[in-house]
Amino acid sequence: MAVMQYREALNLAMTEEMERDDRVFLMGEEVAEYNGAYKVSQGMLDRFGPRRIIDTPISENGFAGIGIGAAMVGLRPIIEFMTFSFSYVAFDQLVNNAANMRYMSGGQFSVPIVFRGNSGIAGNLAATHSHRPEALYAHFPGLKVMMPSTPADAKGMLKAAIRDDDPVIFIEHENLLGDKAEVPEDPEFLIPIGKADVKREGSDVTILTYSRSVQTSLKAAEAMAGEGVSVEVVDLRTLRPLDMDTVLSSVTKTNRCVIVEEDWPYCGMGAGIADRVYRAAFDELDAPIQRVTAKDAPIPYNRRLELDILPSVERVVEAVNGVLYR
Amino acid sequence: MAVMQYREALNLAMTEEMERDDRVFLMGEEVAEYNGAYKVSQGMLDRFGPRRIIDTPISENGFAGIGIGAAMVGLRPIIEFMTFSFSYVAFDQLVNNAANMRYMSGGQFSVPIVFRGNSGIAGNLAATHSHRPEALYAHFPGLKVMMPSTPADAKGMLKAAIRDDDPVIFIEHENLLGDKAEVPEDPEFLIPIGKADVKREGSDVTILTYSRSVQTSLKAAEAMAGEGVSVEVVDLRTLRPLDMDTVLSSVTKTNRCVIVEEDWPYCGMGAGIADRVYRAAFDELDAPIQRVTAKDAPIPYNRRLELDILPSVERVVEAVNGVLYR
Amino acid sequence: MAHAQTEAKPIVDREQALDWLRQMLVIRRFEERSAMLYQRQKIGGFCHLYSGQEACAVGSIGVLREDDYVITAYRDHGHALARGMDPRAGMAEMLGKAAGCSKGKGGSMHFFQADRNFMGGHAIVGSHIPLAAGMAFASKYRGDDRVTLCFFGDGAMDQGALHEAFNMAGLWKLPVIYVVENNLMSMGTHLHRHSAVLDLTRRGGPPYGFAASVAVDANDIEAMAEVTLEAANRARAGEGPTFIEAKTYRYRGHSMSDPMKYRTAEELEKARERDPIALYEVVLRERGWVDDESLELMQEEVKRLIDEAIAFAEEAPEPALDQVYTDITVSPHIPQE
Amino acid sequence: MAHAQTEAKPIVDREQALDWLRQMLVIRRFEERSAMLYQRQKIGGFCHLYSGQEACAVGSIGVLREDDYVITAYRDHGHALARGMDPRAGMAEMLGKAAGCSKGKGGSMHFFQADRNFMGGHAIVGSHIPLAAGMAFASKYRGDDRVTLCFFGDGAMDQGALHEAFNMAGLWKLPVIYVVENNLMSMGTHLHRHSAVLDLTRRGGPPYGFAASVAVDANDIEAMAEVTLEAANRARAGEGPTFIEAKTYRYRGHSMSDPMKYRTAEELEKARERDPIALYEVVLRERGWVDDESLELMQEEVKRLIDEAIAFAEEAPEPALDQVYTDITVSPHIPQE
Ligand SMILES: Cc1ncc(C[n+]2csc(CCOP(=O)(O)OP(=O)(O)O)c2C)c(N)n1
Ligand SMILES: Cc1ncc(C[n+]2csc(CCOP(=O)(O)OP(=O)(O)O)c2C)c(N)n1
Ligand SMILES: [Mg+2]
Ligand SMILES: [Mg+2]
Repeated sequence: MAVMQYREALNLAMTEEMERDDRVFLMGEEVAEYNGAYKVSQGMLDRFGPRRIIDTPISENGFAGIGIGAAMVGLRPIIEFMTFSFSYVAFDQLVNNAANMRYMSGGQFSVPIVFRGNSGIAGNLAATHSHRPEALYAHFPGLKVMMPSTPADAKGMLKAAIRDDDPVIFIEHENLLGDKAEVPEDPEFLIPIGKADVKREGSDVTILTYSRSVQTSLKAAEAMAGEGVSVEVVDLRTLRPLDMDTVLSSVTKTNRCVIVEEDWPYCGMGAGIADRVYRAAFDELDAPIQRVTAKDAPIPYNRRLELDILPSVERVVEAVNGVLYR
Repeated sequence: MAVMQYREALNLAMTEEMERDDRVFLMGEEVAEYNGAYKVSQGMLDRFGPRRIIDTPISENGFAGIGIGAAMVGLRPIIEFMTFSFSYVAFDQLVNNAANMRYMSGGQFSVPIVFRGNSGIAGNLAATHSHRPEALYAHFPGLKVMMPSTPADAKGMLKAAIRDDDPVIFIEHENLLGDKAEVPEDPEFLIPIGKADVKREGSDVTILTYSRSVQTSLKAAEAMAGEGVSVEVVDLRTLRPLDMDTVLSSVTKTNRCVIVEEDWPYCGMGAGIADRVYRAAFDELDAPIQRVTAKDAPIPYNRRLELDILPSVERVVEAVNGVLYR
Repeated sequence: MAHAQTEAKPIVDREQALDWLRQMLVIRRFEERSAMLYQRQKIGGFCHLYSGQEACAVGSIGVLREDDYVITAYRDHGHALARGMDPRAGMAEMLGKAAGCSKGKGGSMHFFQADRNFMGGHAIVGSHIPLAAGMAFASKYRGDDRVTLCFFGDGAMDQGALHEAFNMAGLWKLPVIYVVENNLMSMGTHLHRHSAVLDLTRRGGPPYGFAASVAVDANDIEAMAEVTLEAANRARAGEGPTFIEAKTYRYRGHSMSDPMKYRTAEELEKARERDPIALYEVVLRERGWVDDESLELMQEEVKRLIDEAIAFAEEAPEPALDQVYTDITVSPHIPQE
Repeated sequence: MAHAQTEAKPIVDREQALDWLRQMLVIRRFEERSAMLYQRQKIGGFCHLYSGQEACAVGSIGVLREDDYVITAYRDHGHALARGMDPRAGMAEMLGKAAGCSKGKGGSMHFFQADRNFMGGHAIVGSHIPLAAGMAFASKYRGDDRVTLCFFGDGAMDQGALHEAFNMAGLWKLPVIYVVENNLMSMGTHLHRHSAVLDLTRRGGPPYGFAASVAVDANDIEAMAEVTLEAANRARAGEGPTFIEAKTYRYRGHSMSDPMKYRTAEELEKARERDPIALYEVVLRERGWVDDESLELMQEEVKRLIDEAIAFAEEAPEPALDQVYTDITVSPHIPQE
């Protein structure tokens, strides 16, 4: 175990996988000479050279497609979006070429690629730079979607994503990049795709959450513990495919469920999850699922407005009380 | 009243609004000299000339942006996507520039624009040409999303969309274009944005649906009537903002709800709607909401596989029986 | 423009030339029979025929190595057949059968054949142009000397994806050959109504630092072959991409539903006078490589081949319903329902 | 390249020249004080300073009419101020205040001012380039003779949106002027590492049939003004778009977080020797239009203006929380929660 930042854990995951497999390379804007806009690829150019750490022009649609083409012929690209907000100019490549290639070719071509980068409502970035695209991508069969909340998960999940033979949308959170915690150094430490993690056990209420909202939820759980309410916090980690086993065993234990996320409320991730929980465990639920989300508005620059939009510990506590009818 | 096709109703809506307001124009691929890839704009070039009916290169991102720029300075563009599957190469323009312009400018610029075209699983078009983008767009505050199911609705809704001062995503269905029915000729016949329509009254089960699935649902309702089950079919028509009043008054009457759509099951439209119904009417529901959707797979070319993916009357009947525990 | 065909000294031997002629005939017949099957609703969806453009695919693919990559847009039957696809697999795909080249999941617009490095049929205009750069990137990354040959239409010149991929291909000197099959029409829109500049060699190569940007009379199969071979040599030598404007013409409508109101019968007839197959027959006759009898034999052989392909496709079984959920991901697909 | 500044016969009168000089000083000071406010965390998010590039905005916007449209990317303070935005409204926006030019909702990257036809500040690279074509389209549609002036960086040359918009602008001869402010850097990436071709006038105009494609030394404000005026005249005369490569340099990092490791102190110092403000002061001195005293007065005036703007912004109230849900749509927004 070593203590490191989330960004360092991501770096380590990529570094280890690149040491292990020459087919893996990293491509994106400012990943090489600048050492990454968010310093996730710090030092990687020095280590691997410009053949494998590749700076691109501002051409997301183009280099996303270049990655997919390279993956079709057997390389294993990691494509960094400086932030996932910029993936919207590459949307076609992700949802058509990455998602459908295997199907359309009758199984002849696979696309072992990782698209990664941060996202989220990160602080005064305003509407165009604060997108949370997870639900959009989770919508598409053919893609896998992962979002780590801790440094250890960041490492183990990214390694699993790189080793996976299918396209993985791997979404980090800008505000988690500096978080520090213990991370296993074992180069075979992998967190399988599709496995959720109970980050805190509890018996009264289940919180389903992911990414930064895990931290918010853990704080709320801690606060509720003081009031004698035992909250279980399930970090979903992979959003497609969803770990329904872990979700349902928690919900059928607590009979009450809150979903916490930074996504918008309507047709987003939480709605997608709530619907599945209801259908699978309707009779086990003692209250309707409550949701804590970003408010249904574009994201403003002003910090105060932005904070008002974001899920807060208070709003999570309120929702937990809500499902307990307290 | 006149009997006309859905495509003719769309044509009439555009024609009337263009006669009424010189700021309205139609732009897109093959809308002018070809008279529309699906003949929706048949005859409009002859009537309005090349100043107002404008053929474009295959540059969706470009001409979507041109429409938005023109709308910012007071024109009222109708931008046709040959099919909405092609809107994914213009995704950034729709979800950033159309959706956020008013907010980011503090209310100074509005974007009175209609993006329209057909979509859906239309018959052997395979994965890239069968997208159903409604949930993706409904996700974004700042956009409105409409999907008509009948010729009369097509006319009244499109006219309302054109007169609206905000960006409207107006999604037709390829397989409805040839449907014929009565359409009001009154040039002031408008169907307001945000108003659902009870297409068939019933008392035992509510079906919430839209676009082509309204027709499938009506057939299922008819079949169930023979068995003594009274099904109410609510055509949502506008998906953002959703007409929660109509939805809830039906669901609280029947206490049972099925959602029928062509979208994928996960994080799609139906999940977004189900979640809202549960939260607003949990205690009124006698059974979990059942959903009939496209299966969770890319859309195949083969017709038999494609039909298997599509919601069928049989699957709707099964779901209705499901919520009735029959 | 490259040299006129009749003056050419052959860049192929007799056997190769006959094979190319036969391939063009195969494509032509495959297309014309497909049109009939479409009318009979055996084929569905969008179907874009290649008739008239055969020399583009056959001449250029004909000079490649087996390990090179070929990729194209939705008007893809010709390229697949030129790359050696068995017409049975192609026809079975048109009919949506499990024995099709994409197991009936791709259809007319999405032909694939991995074992011939035929990288698809792609239906979103422009979307495959970055993929081609990616395959070329992989060759450079690996240090092999394969090239990637990428076809698209004049309409695709206007897509942003092309611009982005071209800039990176030029910047990184990727071993890729981009061939625009300029048939002057983007669906119903003539070139002068969709492209600000009519000489596509000015749009294709120069803004992106390509090694070369050339136009060729693509009805002249050997001219097409020659410019492609030169481009492949440049690419293998590390000189970077070439842009080829292949001037061609399609006889059919854009897709099966196109009534072609935008052209006159005279225009079409005039174009047919320079039919690439007929022109090549003349050349080969002059060289003494074919005569009436051998041509007749070849026609018969081609007819039989396509008849067999159709019979095969019609008899082939439909995919089983459980195929809906296969081939989505390499790991088992878990439906999120 | 246009003529060198010192040889120029003035294209402006004294009053105009002094106003341009003052505008450049205002922008420079606005930026330098913003940097300090950013360090003190009064300003948040991404903040891209314009110092060094002032002559681009002031010289080009300076020759427009009031009813013309101006649009730019996220490095937008300079263009907004050159278009006549009150520094108080700009500074209040930087601080996220309700009195800001975008009510505190847009921030540094999204300045807007409708009543000056300042069409924004746009933060997705390349995304506003089609919008500019749309505004120009509207002028043509209406038959008025307004022009649209659109700025972007050299990095935006590589976005597909540019390619698509340029082709339509050229095809339809739209009255738009596209100015690439080539400061040689796309964030940390030097031009030769992101663009296959270094002479941007070869990428900008010729592939798209523009009326003209010219490079200009954009440290020379009157040269910048001259090429823009010529472009505006062409646009108003219906001759179509002009592409202007404005060769410039930014003194600051890409955004506030950029340590600028990609350049040396010497490079920066050398660039500062051709500072657009200093150069113009020399010119105006030679013309006898300014002297030490008047320059000092002007500096004082500018200092006061920016001090006032900051005081105004700091004292201005935060937006009320209910502002989260306003300005989303023209019709009342119904949260879908
Ligand atoms: C992004 C996108 N927009 C529109 C279409 C519809 N479409 C398919 S082919 C085509 C015309 C393409 O013309 P061209 O590139 O010249 O190729 P050709 O058909 O002549 O071979 C159009 C508009 C599409 N498939 N993808
Ligand atoms: C689509 C997109 N990709 C990436 C970014 C991040 N980004 C913002 S500015 C920039 C560099 C732009 O350089 P240039 O266009 O030369 O303008 P300059 O900053 O020099 O004014 C990058 C990469 C973005 N905002 N949008
Ligand atoms: Mg064409
Ligand atoms: Mg720059």
